[in-house]
Amino acid sequence: MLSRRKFMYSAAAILAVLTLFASCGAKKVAPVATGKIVFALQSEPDGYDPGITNNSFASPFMNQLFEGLVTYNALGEIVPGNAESWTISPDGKVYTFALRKNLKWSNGKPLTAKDYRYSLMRVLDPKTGARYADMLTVYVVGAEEYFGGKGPKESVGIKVINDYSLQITLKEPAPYYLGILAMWVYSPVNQQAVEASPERWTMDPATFISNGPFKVVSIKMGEGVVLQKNEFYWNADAVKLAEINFRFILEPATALSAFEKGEIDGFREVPASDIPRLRTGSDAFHILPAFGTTFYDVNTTKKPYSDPKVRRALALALDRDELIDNVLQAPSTPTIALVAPGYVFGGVDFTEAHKKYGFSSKASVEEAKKLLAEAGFPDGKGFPVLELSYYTNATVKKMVEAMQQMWEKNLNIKVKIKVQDWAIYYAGIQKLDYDIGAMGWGGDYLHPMTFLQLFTSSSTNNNAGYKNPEYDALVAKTINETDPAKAVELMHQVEDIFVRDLPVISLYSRSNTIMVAPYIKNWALTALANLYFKDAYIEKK
Amino acid sequence: MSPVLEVRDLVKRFPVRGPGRKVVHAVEGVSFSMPQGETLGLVGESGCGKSTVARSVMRIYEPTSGSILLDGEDITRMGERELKPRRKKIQMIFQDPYASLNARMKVRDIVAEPLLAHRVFESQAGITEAVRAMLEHVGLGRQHMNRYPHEFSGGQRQRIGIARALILNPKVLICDEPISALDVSIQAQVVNLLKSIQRENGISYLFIAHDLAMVRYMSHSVGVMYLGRIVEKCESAEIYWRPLHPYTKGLLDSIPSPKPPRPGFEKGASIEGDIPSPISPPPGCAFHTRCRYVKAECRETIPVLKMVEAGHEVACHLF
Amino acid sequence: MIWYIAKRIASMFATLFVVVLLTFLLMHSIPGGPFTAERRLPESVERALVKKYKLDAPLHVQFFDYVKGLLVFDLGPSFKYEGRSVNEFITEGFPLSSRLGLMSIVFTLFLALPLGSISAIKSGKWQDILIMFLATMGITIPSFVIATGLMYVFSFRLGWFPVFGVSSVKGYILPMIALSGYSLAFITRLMRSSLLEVMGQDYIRTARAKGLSETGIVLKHALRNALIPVVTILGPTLASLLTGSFVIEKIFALPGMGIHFVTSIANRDYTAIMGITIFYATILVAMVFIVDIFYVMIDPRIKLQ
Amino acid sequence: MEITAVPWDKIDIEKETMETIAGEQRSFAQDVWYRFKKRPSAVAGFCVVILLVLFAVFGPLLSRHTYFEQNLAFVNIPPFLKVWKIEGAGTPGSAYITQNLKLVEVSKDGRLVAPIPFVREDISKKRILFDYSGTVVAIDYSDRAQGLRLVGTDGSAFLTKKVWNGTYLLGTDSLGRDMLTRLMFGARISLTVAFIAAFINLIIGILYGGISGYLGGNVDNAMMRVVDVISTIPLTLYVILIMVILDSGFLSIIVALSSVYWVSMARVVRGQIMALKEQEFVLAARTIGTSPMGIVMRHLIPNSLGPIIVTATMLIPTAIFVESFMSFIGLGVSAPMASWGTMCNDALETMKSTPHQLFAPAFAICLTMFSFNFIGDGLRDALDPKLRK
Amino acid sequence: MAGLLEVKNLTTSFFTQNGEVKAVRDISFSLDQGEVLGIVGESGSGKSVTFLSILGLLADSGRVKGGQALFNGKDLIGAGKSELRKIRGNDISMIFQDPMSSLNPLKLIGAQVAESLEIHTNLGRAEIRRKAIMMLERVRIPEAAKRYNSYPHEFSGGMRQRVMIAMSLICNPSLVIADEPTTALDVTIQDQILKLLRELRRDMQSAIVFISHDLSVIAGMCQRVIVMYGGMIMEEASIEELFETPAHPYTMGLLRSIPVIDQDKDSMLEPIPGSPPDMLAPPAGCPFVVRCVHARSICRESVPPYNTVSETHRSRCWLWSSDAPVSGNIFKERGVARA
Repeated sequence: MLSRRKFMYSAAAILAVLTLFASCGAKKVAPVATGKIVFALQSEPDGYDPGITNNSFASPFMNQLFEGLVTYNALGEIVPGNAESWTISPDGKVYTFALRKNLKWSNGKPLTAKDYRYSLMRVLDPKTGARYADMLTVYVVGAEEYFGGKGPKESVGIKVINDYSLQITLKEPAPYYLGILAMWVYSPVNQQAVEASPERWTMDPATFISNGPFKVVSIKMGEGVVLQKNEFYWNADAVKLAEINFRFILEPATALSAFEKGEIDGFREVPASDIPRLRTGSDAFHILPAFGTTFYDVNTTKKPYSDPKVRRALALALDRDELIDNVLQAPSTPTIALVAPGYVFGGVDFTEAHKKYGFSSKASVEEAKKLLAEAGFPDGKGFPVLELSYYTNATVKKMVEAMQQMWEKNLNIKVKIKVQDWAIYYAGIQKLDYDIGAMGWGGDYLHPMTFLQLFTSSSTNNNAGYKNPEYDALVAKTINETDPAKAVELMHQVEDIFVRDLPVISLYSRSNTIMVAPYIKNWALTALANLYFKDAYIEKK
Repeated sequence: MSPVLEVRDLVKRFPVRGPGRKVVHAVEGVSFSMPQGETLGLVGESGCGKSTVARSVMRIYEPTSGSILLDGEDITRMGERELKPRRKKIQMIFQDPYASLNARMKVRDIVAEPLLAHRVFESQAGITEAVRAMLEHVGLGRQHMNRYPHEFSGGQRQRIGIARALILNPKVLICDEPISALDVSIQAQVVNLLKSIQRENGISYLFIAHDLAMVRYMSHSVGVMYLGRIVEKCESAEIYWRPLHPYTKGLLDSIPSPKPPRPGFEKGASIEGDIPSPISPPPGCAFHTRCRYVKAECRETIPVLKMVEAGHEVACHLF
Repeated sequence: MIWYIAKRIASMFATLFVVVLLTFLLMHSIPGGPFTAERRLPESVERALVKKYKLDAPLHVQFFDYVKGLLVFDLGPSFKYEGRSVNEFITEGFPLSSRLGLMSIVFTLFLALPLGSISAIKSGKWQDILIMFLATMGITIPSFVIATGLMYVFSFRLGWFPVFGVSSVKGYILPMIALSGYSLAFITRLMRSSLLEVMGQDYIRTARAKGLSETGIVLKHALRNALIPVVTILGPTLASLLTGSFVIEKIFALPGMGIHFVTSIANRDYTAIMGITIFYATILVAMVFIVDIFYVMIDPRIKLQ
Repeated sequence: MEITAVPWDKIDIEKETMETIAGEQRSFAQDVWYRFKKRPSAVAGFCVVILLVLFAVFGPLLSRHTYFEQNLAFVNIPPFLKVWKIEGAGTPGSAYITQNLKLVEVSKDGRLVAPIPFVREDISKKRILFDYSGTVVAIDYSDRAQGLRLVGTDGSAFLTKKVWNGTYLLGTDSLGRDMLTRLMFGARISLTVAFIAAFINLIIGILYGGISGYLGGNVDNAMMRVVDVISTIPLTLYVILIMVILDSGFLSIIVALSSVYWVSMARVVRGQIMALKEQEFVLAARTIGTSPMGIVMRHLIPNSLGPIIVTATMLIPTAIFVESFMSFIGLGVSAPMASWGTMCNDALETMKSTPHQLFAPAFAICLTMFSFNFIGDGLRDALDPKLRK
Repeated sequence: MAGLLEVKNLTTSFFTQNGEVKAVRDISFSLDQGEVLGIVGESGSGKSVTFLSILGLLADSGRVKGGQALFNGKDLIGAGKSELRKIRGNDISMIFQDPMSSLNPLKLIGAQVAESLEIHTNLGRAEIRRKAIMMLERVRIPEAAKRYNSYPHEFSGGMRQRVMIAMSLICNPSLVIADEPTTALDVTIQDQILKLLRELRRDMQSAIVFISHDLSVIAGMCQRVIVMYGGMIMEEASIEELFETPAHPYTMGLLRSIPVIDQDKDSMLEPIPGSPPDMLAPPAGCPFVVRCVHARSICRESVPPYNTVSETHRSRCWLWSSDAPVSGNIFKERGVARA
C-alpha cells in the first residue's frame, strides 16, 4: 500500500511535470507581456547585495535580479546563464567560461569577464563582509590566503582571459562545483555602482544595477520591493512579466487571507494547519520537493550520546509517520539518512539507495530498546534526563513535544524540553552545550555533498561534534574524484557511515509549499527553493 | 520658677518650589515662655504662623533659627534619638479630629501607641489598664476600646486625641486649634476637659485658636500673631479690656456680637482688606497695609515687641 | 517659565543618557551577536565582520563612539540589514506608525470621552453597565485577538477593507481600531471615574443652583475638569501609540517601526536596539513634557514650576 | 392626646448612654467585606476566581485524561463534531472528518472510537478512500462549493448531525491532548504565577515606593528617575537577559515579572505615602516618638492599602498575560506543561483551522481578567475612605 | 400677605450603604417677602439639606420623601426639572459655604458671574458683561473690569465669597439662601462679608435665608431664627425672643456653652453633654432627649408637637405642652414667675 505521504510526493512530482508542459505550450500561445503580479514574502532579507548576503530570504530577489555564469531551469537542472558554454580541464580543476556576447547591465552598459573578476575579488575582500566568502575560499586556488591577508591578489585563481572568457582554477576538483557557481555569491556586481556607494548601492533603485531578467524600481524598507523587466537582459525577449511586486507579509495567516481575497497573487510558506484544507480546496496550492532535511543534532561529545547505539536507539524510537502526518501535517518524506531526494544521476535518484538501510517510518521500539540495553541502559534504567532543546518556533515546539512523549514512552527515559531564543540557542549548540537540539539543513547546491560535507571534522556547521577520520577521508576522496559515477559510489559510502554512526537524528526530507494564482503560468520553484519568474506569464482570466 | 517651655526668636521659613528661591515667611522671630501649670494662648487668623510655631516646637518642622528650651534643655537641634525621651514631656493635640486618628487602628491601640513607643509597660495587661484609666479620664469607657475611630463623633474623637497626648503624663501640651473643627455644643466639653485636667495635673498648655473669646477664656496670657510675628502679648484679661495694637482692636471689633444689635446701633469699623501673602510680606510693619493709623515709619521699619506697661508688650510704632 | 523648561530639558537629557547607558550594557550582556544568523559563518568571515563594525574595540570605546554619533543624530549602521542605517529604520517606519498612532489617538479620544461621559452621567443605568462591560472587554482582550477578529470579519468575510497594507485610506481603519482597543477602553474608564468625581464637586452644585441644565453642566463645567487626569496619561499613551505596535504591524503587514522593537532584539541588531529604544525614550519624555505644558493650558492653577 | 401622669417623670440621663455608640461593631475587614458585598459584579468576580481556583486544584483529579498524554490519532478535534452517519455498511455508525482529512469513528454519544483505516486517495475523482469495517467510504472534495463530504460507494453523501465531543469535552490540541485537562493544569500555573508575581511586586513596590515617598526630596527624585528609566527600556531585553542567567522555568518567569512590574506599584505606593505623610495622624505618631519604621508600617502602609490592593489586583491579569509572552520567547514552564498563555500562543498560528484551541484558553484568560477587574473595581469602592461612614 | 415660601412637612432621607439617614424630618415653616430668616444648627442637623431639597439639589443618594415647598404658591417639590431650573439662579439663588470649592477652578470669575444671566435672560453679550462687572463692583471687588478675567485661585477667600455673592444676586432673585457663607473665613474677613451682606440687603428686595451654626453671626443678620436639631425644627422665634427667652433646652444649652469675650475665666462653661444623635437610628421621641437635662419619659416616646410660646415664637419641647406639669418645669416656672 502506498502511503499517503508518498502519494502526496508523487502528486507534487506530477504537478512539476505539468508545470513543465505548461512552459512547453507557452511558446504557442502568445503571452501577455504586460503582466504585473504581487507576491508576498514572509520576511525581509538582511540585504540585497549578492556579494554579501547569505540570507535565504534574499533568494527571490537574487534569482530575479542577478544571473551568474550558470543558472537553473524549472526542473532544477543547471543550465548556462551568462556563460554560453564552458570547459573543464581533465583534472577537474580549471573551469573556462565563454560569456555571452550580448551581456549588459540593467543600465545598458556592457558586462564582461572583468566584471566577474571584480565581483569575485570583492567577495574575497574582508572589508566587504561577504557572508558566503567561504564558497570561494574553500574552492578557488589562492582565495583563502588572499582572504586571510596571507596571499597576493594575483595568485587567486580567477583570471580574465579576454572580455568574454573567464577562467577559474580550483584547489581540488569538486564534482559539484557548477552547483556552487550557481549560487548568488558568484553573481556579478557593477563596479561603478558599488564603488560609488559601497554600503548603500542596493538601497536606491537608481544605483541598484543588476544583470538578471528584472531590475529594481522601488525599494521600501519593511514594505516591499518592486521589480520591473530588465530590457537589457540578454534573454529579455523571453521575459513576459512586466512587474513583480514583492511585498513583505510577516504573518502567514495574513498572507493566506490576502491571497484568498485576491489582494496578492502568491506567497511562500503556507501555514501547516491549513495545508489539508488547501490541498483539497484550492488549485493554487502546490507542494514541491525541497532539497533539505530536518534533523536533530546530537551532542556526540557527551555521554551517553557519544555511543552510536544510544543515538540509533533514539532515532529508531521515533514514529516518523505520526510526526509527519499528525504533528507536522506538511507533506514530507521520512528518512533516517542525511541526503534529501532531488539529485538524480543516471536516471536514479541518489536516495533510492536509502532502501538498503531497511528503515521503517514507524517506530521500531523493540530494536530501539535492545540497542539501549546494549548501551547499558536496559529499559531506560540509569539513562540521564535527556535535554531536548529547540528555538522559539511554534512548529518545532509541537515536534519536540511529540518526540518527548515517544522517547519517554518507547524507551522509558526522562526527557526535558528546553526552549531559547534563536541567538542564544544557536550559540549554545555551537558551543556543544546541549544534549539534543532541533536543526536541519537546506542544500546550497543540488548535490549530495552539500549535506555530506556537514559532518566532516572541519565543517563549521558540524554542531554535533562528530569526528570520524574515516568519514573525513572519504569526503576528501569524493571531492577529488572527477568521475561522477565513482563520486556517487563514494558518496553512498559516506552516507553508509553516517547511517551507521548517526551523528544526528534525521526525521524527514522537507518540501516547499507555495500558493500561486492559477492564472500565473510557468513560474518555477526549484528544490533549492529558488523561485524564478523569468519565464512566467499571466494567462488571461 | 523657670518656665517649662521657652521659645526664643523662633524663625521658620519654607522654601517655595520653583525659580527665584522664594520662601514662605511662616514664623519670623517668635519668643515666649510658658510657666508651669499655666496656659499661653496664641491667636491669629489663618496663615499667621500659629500652627507653624506649634509644629516647630514639636520638632515636626525643623526651625530655621532660634531655640526651643524644654525644661531648660535646648531641644532645637537634637537628633531624633536624643529627642525621643524628651518627647514624653511635651505632647500635642491636633485640629482635625478625623485626620488626626489613624482610621486603621482601634482606639486602644491609638491611645497605647505612646506607651509602646517609649516602652513604659512591659506587660500587655499594664498597657490595657493604663489605656482604660486614661479613657475614663476623658469620659470614655471600656466599651470604646475596641472600636475604630470612624465610629465616634467629632467630640469623642478629640477626647481620644487628648487621651493619647496625656497618657505619657507630659508637662506641656500643645493644643493646635483643638476645638475649631467641633460643633458649638461640643467645644465646651473639650474646653472644660482641658481646664479640669490642668487643674488636676498642673500641666502647661500652649493653646492655639482663631477664636479670641475662647483663647481669652482658656489662657492666662495671650499672644496675638499677625504674619509670623507676635504683635501683642499680655495677660488674658487685658487683651479684651485694653487692647493696644490696632490689629488686636480690629480683631476684637470683628467678632460678631452674640446678642442681636440694638436698632440704629452699628458696630465699630473693622479691618479692611486682605491678609498679605507670607511669601512676600509687606516691608516694615506687616499690618501697615490694613492699619488705620499707618505712619511713614510703619512702611519702613519693622516694629519690635516692647514692654509698654507691666506685662503688656506690643509691637507697634504708635507706642 | 524659561527656567522651568531649561530644567526639564536638562533632566530629560539626563534620563535619556541613563537609558542609553543601561540599554547599551544590557544589550551587550545578552548572548548572541548580530552575526548569529541561520547558519554559522566561517570564523574568518566572522572576524572580518567584527572588525568591520568595530565590535572588537573595548566596550567603553564602543559606547563613546556611539554617543558621539548620537550627538549628531547618527544612530549608526544596522548590523543586521546590510546598507541600512538605523536612522532609516525610523525615517522609513515612523511616518506610517505615527500616522496610524495619531489616527488612533484621535479615534480613541473621539470615542472614549463621550462614552466615558455617558457612562458617568448614566451611572448605574444600563448605558453605564453596557459601556463599562465593553471597556472591560477592551482591556481584557489582547490586541492580537482584536486585530485578527477584525480582519476576519471586515476584510475576509465582508470585504469592506483590504486585508493588509495601507495603499488606500481604507487600509488604516482596521489597524487603527485594533491599535486603539486598549487605550480606548482605558481612557473610557478613566473618563468615567474622573467625571463622576467632578460631578460630586461643590462647583457643580453651584452651577446647578444657577439653573444650568445637566447637559450644560457637563459641557461647560465638568468636562474640562474631568479631562485633567486623562491628560496625565495621554503622554505615555501617545508615545506608545506613535511608535507603533509589533502585533498590529505584523498582522496587518504594515511597514511601521513597531515591528523593529521586537525583531531588532531577536536579531541582536545592536545599533537598531539602541536606536529604537532611544527614539522611543525620547518620544516618551518629549510627550510627557508636551502634556505637562498642555496641562497649563487647561488648568490655570498650575504654573510651570 | 391622652397623656397620663407617668410620661412626665424626669429621667436621668447617664453618661454611659450618652456616649453609647450605635450599631454593631465592625472591624476594618468586616467593613470592607460589607461594602464589597453590595456590588454584584464584584461578588460575581470573586466567585469566579474561587471557582477558577477550585477548577485548578480539584479539576485534574476528576479528569480521565492527563495534561501530557498525547493521542496523535486524535489531533485537533473540536468540542463540537459534525458527524456523518454511515449507512448501508455492515454495521452502521458515524464518522468525523478531521482537520487533516482523516476519518474517525464516533459513537452515538459522541465518543471517539478509533481512526478508520486509510485506503488510498483517488486523485482523479478527488476522493480519499477509507475502509470502514469492510465498506469503502470516501471523503469527497470534488465540489468546492459544498466543501468536504463523506460519500458511500454509490457517491451519495451521508447525512450529518452535530454532536458534542464525548471523549474530549473541549476538544484536543494539536498533539491530541485533552484541552479541558490542560486548561485545568494551565490554571494552576497561570494563577500561581500571577499570584506570586503580584505578591512579589507588592512587596518590592511597597518597599521602594515607601522609601521614596517617605524620605522625599532628592532621594525621592533620584529613585523616581530610576523608575522612569526602567519603564523606558524594552521588556524583551530584560527578559532575554534573565533567560540567559536563570534558565527557563517557573522561577525565571517570576523574576522577570517581578523585575519590571513593581514600577507601577512603586508609583502608586509613593503617591499614597506622599499624600498621607503630612496627615495629622502621622504627625501625631512622630510627636509621640514612634520610629520611622513604625510610622511606615503601622500608619502609612495600612492607610494606603486601598489603592495598593487595587493595583495588586490589576497586576494579576497583567502577570497572566505577560507570562504568555515570556513563555513564547522561551521563559515559560517547560513542555508539556502549559499555562493559559502558552496555550493561546500555540493555538495562534492555527487559529483559522482550529479555533477551539485558541478560544478555550483565551476565554479563560478573559474570564480571569474580567473577574479581577470587577474585584478591583469593587475593592476600590469598598476601600475608599471617602465612602466610609 | 401671602408667604414667599411655605414649607410643609418636608421629609428628606439619604439612602446610604449603611441604611437610611433621616436628615430632615417633617419640618414646616414659612418665609415672607423680603424677610431675613436665620437657620441655626450643628452639622448634620439638616439645615442645609432642607434647602437643597427644596431646590432639587440633593446628592444622588438623597430623596425627598414627602411634604411641600410652596414658592409663590407653586410647589417646588413636585415641580419638573426644567421648571425648577427656571427658578434656580433666577428666583432663588444660593451662596455656598466654601468659596474655594464652590467656584469652578478652570473658569474665569467673570464668566461664572455672568452665567446666570446667560441662562435666564436673553441679553446680549456686551450687556451681560456690563451687568456682571457692575455686580462685581457692587460686591466691592476692586478693578472689577480687570478682575473679570481672573481665575478663582488668583483670589483670596474673602474675594471669592464676594464673587459668590455677586453670582447669587445678579438675577435679582426674590430669595437668596446663604448656606454658612462665612464659616470658612477668618474673623476679620467674615466681618467684612457680613457687613457687605447687610449693606446689600438694604438695597435689595430679596428675602434671605441665612444658614449658620454660629448664633452670633445670625444675631447680627436676621429678624427671625429657626433652631434645628436632629433633622427637626426645635424652636422658632424672633431674634430678640430667642436670645432673651429661649424656649428650648437645646437653644438654652447652645447659648450657655460658648464663652463670651468677657467671660469670667474661672467660671466653667456649661456644655451640652453627650454627642449629636446618629441619624441612621435617631431616638424615637425628641432627638435631643439623650442630652437633655430636663428630659421626661414622654420625650423618649414621642416627638413633641410645635408648642406656641408667643405669637412669633414656637418651641418643639414637651415642656411647653399644655399638659406639661408646672412644677420642675423650667419654662413654666419661669413663665409663672414672669407673669
